[in-house]
Amino acid sequence: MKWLGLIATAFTGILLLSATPYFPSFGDPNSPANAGVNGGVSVSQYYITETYTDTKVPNIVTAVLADYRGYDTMFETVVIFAAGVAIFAILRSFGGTTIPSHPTAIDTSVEGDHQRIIIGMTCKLIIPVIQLFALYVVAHGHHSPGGGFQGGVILGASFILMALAKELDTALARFSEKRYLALACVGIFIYSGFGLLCVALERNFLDYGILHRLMPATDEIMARSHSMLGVEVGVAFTVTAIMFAIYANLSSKGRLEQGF
Amino acid sequence: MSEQLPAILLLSPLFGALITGLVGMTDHRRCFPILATALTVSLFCAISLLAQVVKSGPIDYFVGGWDPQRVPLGIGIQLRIDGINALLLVVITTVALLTSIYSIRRAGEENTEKTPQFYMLSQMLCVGLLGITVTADAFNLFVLVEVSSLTSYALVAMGSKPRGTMAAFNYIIMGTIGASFYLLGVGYLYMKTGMLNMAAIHQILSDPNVGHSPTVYVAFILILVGVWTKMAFFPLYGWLPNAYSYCPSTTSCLLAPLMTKVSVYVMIRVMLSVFGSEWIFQSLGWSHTVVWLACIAIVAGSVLALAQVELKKMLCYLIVAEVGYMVGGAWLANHWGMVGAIYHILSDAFMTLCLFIAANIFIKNRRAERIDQLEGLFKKMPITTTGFVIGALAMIGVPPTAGFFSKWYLLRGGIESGQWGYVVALLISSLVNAILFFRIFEVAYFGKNPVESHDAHHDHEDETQPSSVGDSTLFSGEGRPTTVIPLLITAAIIVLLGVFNGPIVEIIQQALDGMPVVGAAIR
Amino acid sequence: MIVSFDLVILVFLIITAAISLRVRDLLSAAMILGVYSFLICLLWAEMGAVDVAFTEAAVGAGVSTVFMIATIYHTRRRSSD
Amino acid sequence: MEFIQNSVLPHFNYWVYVILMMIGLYAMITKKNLVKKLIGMTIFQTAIILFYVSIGVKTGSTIPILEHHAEEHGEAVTDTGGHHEEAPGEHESHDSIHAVDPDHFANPLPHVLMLTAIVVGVSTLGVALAISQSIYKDFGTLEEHEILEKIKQGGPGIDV
Amino acid sequence: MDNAVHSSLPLWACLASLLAAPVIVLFRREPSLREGATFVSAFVKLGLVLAMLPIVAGGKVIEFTLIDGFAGINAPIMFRVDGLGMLFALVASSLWIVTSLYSIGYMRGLHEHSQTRFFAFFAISLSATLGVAFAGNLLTLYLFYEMLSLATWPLVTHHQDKEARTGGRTYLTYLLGTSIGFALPALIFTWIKSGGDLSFGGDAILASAGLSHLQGLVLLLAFAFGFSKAGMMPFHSWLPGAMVAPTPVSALLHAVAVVKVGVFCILRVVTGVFGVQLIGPGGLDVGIVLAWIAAFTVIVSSLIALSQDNLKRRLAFSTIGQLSYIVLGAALATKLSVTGSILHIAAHAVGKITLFFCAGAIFVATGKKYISQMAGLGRTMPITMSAFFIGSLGVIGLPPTAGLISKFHLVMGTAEAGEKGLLLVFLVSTILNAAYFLPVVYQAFFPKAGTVPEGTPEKFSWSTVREAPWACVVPLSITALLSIILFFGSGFLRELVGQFVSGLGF
Repeated sequence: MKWLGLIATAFTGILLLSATPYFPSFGDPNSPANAGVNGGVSVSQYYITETYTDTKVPNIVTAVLADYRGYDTMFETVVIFAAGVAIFAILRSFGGTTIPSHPTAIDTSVEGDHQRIIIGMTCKLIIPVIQLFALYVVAHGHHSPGGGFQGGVILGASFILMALAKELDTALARFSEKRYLALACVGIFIYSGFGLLCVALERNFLDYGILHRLMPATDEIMARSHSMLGVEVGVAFTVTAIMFAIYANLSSKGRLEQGF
Repeated sequence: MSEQLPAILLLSPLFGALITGLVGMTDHRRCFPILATALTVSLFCAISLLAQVVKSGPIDYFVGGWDPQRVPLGIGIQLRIDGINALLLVVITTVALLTSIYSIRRAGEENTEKTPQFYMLSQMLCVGLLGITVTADAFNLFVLVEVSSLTSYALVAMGSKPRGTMAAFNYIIMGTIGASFYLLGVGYLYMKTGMLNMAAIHQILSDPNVGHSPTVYVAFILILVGVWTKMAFFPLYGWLPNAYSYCPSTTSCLLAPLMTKVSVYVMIRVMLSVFGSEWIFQSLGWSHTVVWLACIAIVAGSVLALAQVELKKMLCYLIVAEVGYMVGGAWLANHWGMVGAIYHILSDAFMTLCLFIAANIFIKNRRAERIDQLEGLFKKMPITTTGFVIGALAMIGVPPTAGFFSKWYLLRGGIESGQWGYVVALLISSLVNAILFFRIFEVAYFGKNPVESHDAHHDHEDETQPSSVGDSTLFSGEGRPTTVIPLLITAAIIVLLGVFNGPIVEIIQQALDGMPVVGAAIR
Repeated sequence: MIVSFDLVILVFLIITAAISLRVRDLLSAAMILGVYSFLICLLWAEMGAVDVAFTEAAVGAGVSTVFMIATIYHTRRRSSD
Repeated sequence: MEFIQNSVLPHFNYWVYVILMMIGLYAMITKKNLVKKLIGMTIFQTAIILFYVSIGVKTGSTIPILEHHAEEHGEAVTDTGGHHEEAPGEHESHDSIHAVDPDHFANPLPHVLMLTAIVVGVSTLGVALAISQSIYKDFGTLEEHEILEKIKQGGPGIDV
Repeated sequence: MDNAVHSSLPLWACLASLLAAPVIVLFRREPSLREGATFVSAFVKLGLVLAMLPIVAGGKVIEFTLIDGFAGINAPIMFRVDGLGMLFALVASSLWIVTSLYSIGYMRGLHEHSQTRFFAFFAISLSATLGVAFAGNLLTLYLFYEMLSLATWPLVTHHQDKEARTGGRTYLTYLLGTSIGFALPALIFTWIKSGGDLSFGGDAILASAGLSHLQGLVLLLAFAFGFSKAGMMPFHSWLPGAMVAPTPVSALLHAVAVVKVGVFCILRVVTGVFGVQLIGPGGLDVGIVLAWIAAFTVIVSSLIALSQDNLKRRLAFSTIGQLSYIVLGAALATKLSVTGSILHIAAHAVGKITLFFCAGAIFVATGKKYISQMAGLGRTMPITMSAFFIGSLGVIGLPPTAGLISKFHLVMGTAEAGEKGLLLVFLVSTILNAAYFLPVVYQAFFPKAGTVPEGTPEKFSWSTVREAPWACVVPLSITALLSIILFFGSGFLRELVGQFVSGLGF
């Protein structure tokens, strides 16, 4: 196996390296990817120059992510959702042996309790800030780095932190299994719902422009911008829920009680 | 509304999955109606798309309204439905629907608490597969491949068999390598062309300055190896047999017919609409090498199948051989080879489904995992075995089943391109299939240890009295109607697909007119 | 883009990747993988890919390390290779 | 030396990505511990992401966010709300767009793609970790050779 | 085609027995009704075939396209009834009636198991046979050919014991192996060479395809070995292997359906695919190779038959030899030899079925399988042994049986082709035929002292007659008579065949 692996790896490596000299130079602004082939249309140049006209969103990445390639992003969210469902399907075990609800393995000592208190207090202080920041990241994705994914992961991480600092049950009390699974579904519902609304208004799927009919005082361009925020929120819901779901299942072997 | 069908096609199972997630959590019995509705809507969409395509040519759908009239091509994501993938859509939805009927009670038995999750995953798998089939964007294809892969990892790992989980892990590793290679290949293409839309890439690659760059060659190799890993082409097949034979039966019915076939379609799609057959067959000139690889795959798959004692394992190795058929056919570098490969995708999906359903019924009802445990099945389960026999005959290639005609087209392609090795491999594999399945028929018909001499039983069953196989006992060994009916429908489809292969091949040819297969330049 | 910065990070990337695969203690390996993720996140930020860097920081260095540790906690910490 | 100058230096990022990727691939194929395999997988995937991001780099460019640029033209981008001076707003932004120099910003497309890839990566990792936990439950080990040994022997609950 | 009549009669003739199969299964508890269904469908079938006879005899062909959808293959599933097909269908459907009668007697006499299955698959096999007879193109022919192979497998392995299993294995291995391995590629090659045309109507498919000599030879041999039901050496051993089947099945295999389908296919290939001009010396001159292979088979199989003590095995090897006559005649591709070949299908069918019925009747009545045990049998089973004698005459080709007519044509055809060596083969093989059949008859009626088994009466008298059940004896008498009738009434058959042969363009 070792030799086979080495040969396969070496072979692949040589193959990849053999093409490297023919690459455009690193950082070349005129490479085909950056500037198109032989002065033809370049997708990326279009994005840089026209995004603002099309969508009024300054963060090009967000605009491309949620509008131009919004279809990709929707399925990316579906991938996350699928991962959540998958982990539930693989790991979740119901009933079975119930473990005593108090941790015995790690910290019964007084010293442990002290640590717990310190960690607990710190987290109490820090978690609201993290969550606030997460919401900011989601909401401000149009203007600064960030968006639904990043915000969602951070929000999910705040719950993970809660579970780490106290106990899984504490976090689950706030964000129970039913809730997070529902939230994950709702997230994708929001995303695809935006798309479906467009279909209902006789435009193509995810063609947000038409939604200006439903949004007061917006034109097509602003409708795109607002809808992007909407789908980002949807993404954030799903990501938050699933990140926590994955953690909750992994840390408790799928029992969802008394994780570490 | 009819121009929105491509979106509805995909959204229907997606919403089905979400609603299952919300509603099914509390009541497991509501899962199946949701699934059936979602898939029926999808099937309806697929059929009407096919009708539209046949009537008025390929359909282009631009998600987000970024169509080339407004913006340059490739800004948004394009979906493209031509005759070939319209057919595939119908096949995917039909197979999924049939499997869902099969799973009505099986899913509940196999994953008692996780029935809704099973249904959600299988619907998302359909979303992924349908999406792969319709998309015309190289990167979007990767995302959808991941949707289908992740769900299939989970579906494989859901089973209670320890070996199944281990197989799922190997599947994840191989699947990730495959998908990553594909992604890397797309990256190489993007680096050279600046485009992700398949048609746009194709246009740029037709410029020899770009098309003959080593980067593009490496990109092609990467994509090819990636897709081959996903479809279990011969040296990269290692993950498949365990994953498909130790997973829950409903999963195997869903994955075995669809996953590899869709991967083969991806290869064909990449070959025809991204690189173009001219580039592949004329400037690359590897068709001989790949066809030889395919021959090895066919022969190796058949021989390995011959060595198996477990029924499902044997079927899995047959899939490996069948993949060889399709890869070889697609690389024969002529029209008929391609037609044969595409037609084989369709027919093989149903053949595999038929055999897997039957095998699963055998395993469930008679605990017969090994071939030698199948004794006397013809008597005990006549209907199920009939279905099995039809699937097996199709696999062997007996007319008028679909398997015969796909082999016919493939052979024609092989003879026309002078790839005699491929022709011989195909015939050998047909013969091996015949041996394989008649070995099973024999066991099922005679029993394991037949009576020594035929004088012994002349009196053991007097026909003047009611035969031992009376009405009351005839069907008692059968599986449930929900498992037998899909089997019979599949068997009927196999025959119908064979008998009426004309219109289907016509559609395929019509679609290939748009992207003709140009043969190799020098022979 | 600062080439020297780039180069330094790239060298460190290779080192951390190699170490995290060499170390037999899986917990350390996971931690070093976190370092690796963080380094690569720096690299991307420096390349102008702020969104990717942000995501990698949150996902790669953060959440996936936690996932990995959660698994290691419930399985075995020692690895044979 | 010349080789290095012509082939390696202009592409050093690509060389490093290949090295990282091969490290990951080698680990995925040869490591016996399943978690180690997954670490290899993570490295493998990040290497590909590194490759993509490298494509989009332009010397002398900045991050692909137009904010400061729009402000130059006096159009507050944050002013997205219900103001309905559509025509002038449109006009304004048009002016500003024409001033956008594509070379001034990094290529955003690879970034978008890689966001997706990162997310896919973490999803795969999560599922893989879940499967390894379930393997540990069944086999009591995460070492591949030990698992194969147990499968061969056919321990309790493992059908051969 | 101007002389084509469109009618769905061929389809119904073909379906008559297929539709009977479910009815047979339905009546599995009522043996009488079940066998009634067999008979009804057999008569319906014969009636339908006879209804087509006047049209075909009038020099027309009946065409019917069942499925016109195989766009890619450009070959519909279609029926086309011409003189050759008609003759074969006539033989098959009329002998089915007799065989049904006989099998009822045989199966009931031996209390065989699974009779329902037996009759059902018997009916399906007949459908496939008629499908082959009426096939309007090569694809349809191949389709029904394969269907026949599969439908007869349960019949061959009827006993479901070890021997049957081995026999069944050999049977399928040879038949499927050769048809997939040789016939299918040959079929596709033909299709490509002819530009997608596979139909038998009009000119021969490959008449203007511009084959080279080598291509033609390989293709012809691929077809001849591919349709291995014709029993050409070296792909003959399935036939003796299949002797494990009950006797009615052997009769079906040897006389009605299977082997005749094989030679029929070869005749079709020669006349319809290549065309007699192409086969003969005027064309590619490939027929002669096939003719010599057939001649080799004739001699060798006759020699083997001579050494067999098991009556059924002896008959089996005799069949192999006789089939090769037909192939030989076809391969020579002269007007007389092709006529002789076609006539020999009928003549041999009638003769060989008689012989098998006799063998079966002997087994039912006495349980004897070996020739050495049969001395003096004429005293107890005079009717059977007389029929056996007539059957032997038919196979050897002596008057007053139909065998003479066909053999005469064959010999004349060979002479016409000027192949002196092959004439010698005919001479030698006829002597060998006589040598392996006549001693059986002689022994039965005039046993040498000491060879007679115990229990055989010293002298013949009606009181000692212990014949098989009437259901066995009647059919064999009928077929024996038929053999004689065909001799005297051969004019009609010759006319039918002549119609067909004259259309081949000699």
